[in-house]
Amino acid sequence: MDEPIEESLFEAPPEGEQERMVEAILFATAEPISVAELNARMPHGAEAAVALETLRKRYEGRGVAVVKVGDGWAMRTAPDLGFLMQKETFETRKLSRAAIETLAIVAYHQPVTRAEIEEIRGVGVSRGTVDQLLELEWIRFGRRRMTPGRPVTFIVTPGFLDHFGLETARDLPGLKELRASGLLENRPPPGGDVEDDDGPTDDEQTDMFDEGDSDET
Amino acid sequence: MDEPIEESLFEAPPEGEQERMVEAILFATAEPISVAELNARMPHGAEAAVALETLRKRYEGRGVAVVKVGDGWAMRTAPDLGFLMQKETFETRKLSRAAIETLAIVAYHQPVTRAEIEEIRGVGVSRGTVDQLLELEWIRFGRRRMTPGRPVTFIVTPGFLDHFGLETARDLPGLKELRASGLLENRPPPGGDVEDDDGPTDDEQTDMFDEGDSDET
Amino acid sequence: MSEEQFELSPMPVEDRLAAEALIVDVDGFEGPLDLLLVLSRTQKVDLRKISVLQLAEQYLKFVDKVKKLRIELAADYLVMAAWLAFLKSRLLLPPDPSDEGPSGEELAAHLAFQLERLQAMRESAARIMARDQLGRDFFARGIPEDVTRVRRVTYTATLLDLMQAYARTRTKDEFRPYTMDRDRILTLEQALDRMRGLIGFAGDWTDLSSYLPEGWEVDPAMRRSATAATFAASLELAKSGAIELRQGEVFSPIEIRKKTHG
Repeated sequence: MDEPIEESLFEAPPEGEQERMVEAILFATAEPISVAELNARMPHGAEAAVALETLRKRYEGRGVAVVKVGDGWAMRTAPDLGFLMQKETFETRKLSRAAIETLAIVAYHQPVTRAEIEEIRGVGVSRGTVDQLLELEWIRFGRRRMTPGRPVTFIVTPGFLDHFGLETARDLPGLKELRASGLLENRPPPGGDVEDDDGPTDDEQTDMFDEGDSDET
Repeated sequence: MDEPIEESLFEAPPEGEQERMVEAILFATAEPISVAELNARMPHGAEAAVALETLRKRYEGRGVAVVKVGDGWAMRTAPDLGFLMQKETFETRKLSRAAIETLAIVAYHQPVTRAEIEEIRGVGVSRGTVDQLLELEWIRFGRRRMTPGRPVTFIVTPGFLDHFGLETARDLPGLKELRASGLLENRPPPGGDVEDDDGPTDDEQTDMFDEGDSDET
Repeated sequence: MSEEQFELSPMPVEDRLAAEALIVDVDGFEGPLDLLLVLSRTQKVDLRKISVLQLAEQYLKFVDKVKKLRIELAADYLVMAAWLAFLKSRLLLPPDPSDEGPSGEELAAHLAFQLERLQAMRESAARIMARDQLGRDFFARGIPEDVTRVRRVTYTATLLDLMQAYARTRTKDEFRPYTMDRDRILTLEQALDRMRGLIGFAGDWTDLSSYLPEGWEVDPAMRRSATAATFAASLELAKSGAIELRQGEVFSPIEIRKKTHG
């Protein structure tokens, strides 16, 4: 068992073999798997990124596809064949309207504090709503905001991206338009309110959004 | 979602589509699935057996294979890539106190029997401890002692000398030096002491080392 | 009862029914902002062109109506009503130059922004939920294979470990009480004596902490004393040229080795 690994210290396996290896690993794993992890599992000298690209092309138009999820890669059935899979479908718990809206706000405004979510929705966010999203592993705690009280922030997870077939959070539907129209800005109410303090500036927010992606490496 | 099924009442999907369907089903199903079941899931008029055969051929030589499992069909990682399904982690640990003491006694008293080691340590030596040192290839079996029961003896190996940067076991500081260095408190044990009996004198010890050395040649 | 409202914005029958349903449904609203958003739809204009003044009036009428029907309104609805009444007066009265607060227009613009933002988030939420979903429209591997974890452990020990272990076994009987009897302070002289003897075997860089005497490593007070004395002794020895000292960076382990001559 050690041999292939030791041999490889001298020579990487041929490209065709590398592609087979990536194929086998992706097939065997339900969770998205990063290029770094692929490289770690493959013999020394292998370049998973190259093999992945060939593999992705090979599966184009097939019944399963190689998809990118955040920083990871996974194989998923083609969405147009979902109707064959009724047996596999398991009813996801119905999310409340509050939960769905909260999820969207986290996705588009991340990293976002609870106070900011409440400000956008105009109502309090119940503990249960946040818990449900945390439990689904669609949102998680991000960094604390460096403002008085150091409130925690929420960001979406790779699991969220995986579930909704998004490569990165930048691919959220309508994100660009929303940004362009200024609706993702944290605009403090006129007259200098307390909320000034716990809202990030636009720059910070944009940075964090982008960083959120690289965070997942 | 229902459309393809209804359409199919009139016409079976093209072969390429059928193959995609079988591929997606085999990929996503948790258990091997029979041809009959495949047919039942696929649109009316589809022939899973044919699609299955094309698919099996397509995957020949790839990283995954379409295989028959009992009465059903499933996709599995190619057998030669099983080694990829392992994740190696490396850890460095300090030897346990029991192991290092046992090792030290073997080094200083070789060739030494297990009973002798236990006598010197004053406690039993577990099988695991000895096995660990054997596995590390720091000790090995020496000659059997020509005493009743013909017990096996242990001696240190060249690997041991190498690890500890010693040319021979004789380079180990003797008891006198240990005493002088303060590692061995220079205090005569209170009267008529056991240790004098079971431990060799410095001279004896040197003899034993010679024996040990010639053993290894 | 709501003729005024009809004058303001003549409502078709279905809208009127909707407005009545609002009252019945008052608990179903997710707060005043949600209610405002629903009311704003009756204006049939782009949210960006909404008349906040008109909206404020709609809201205040709604609240009045609900009060007449003796339906208890949650406090935040009443707070919003008070605020909108204030906003309305600001919007209607000519600006007072001595007033420092934000203008009515600014406040109205912010409210419009809030409504537009909430609406945008609702639409976005709907768009997210309308996407193909894992486990519903597309699927992951049904039979994931386990990855076996192979743990490779390397054991290490130094020559000093070995010697100390041997010394421990050879001196077991007298050793323990010996340290116990001792004062819990290790003197510089004791440490120096000990180091002088040991240093002969320290050809390689060795962590200074491994020179602590047996039995002094666990108890924090004893360990402190022994560490200080051993460190001081190693400085002495370095000064006399017997050993070399090094430390990779601040707070990293201090290592010593015998100084080789020539």
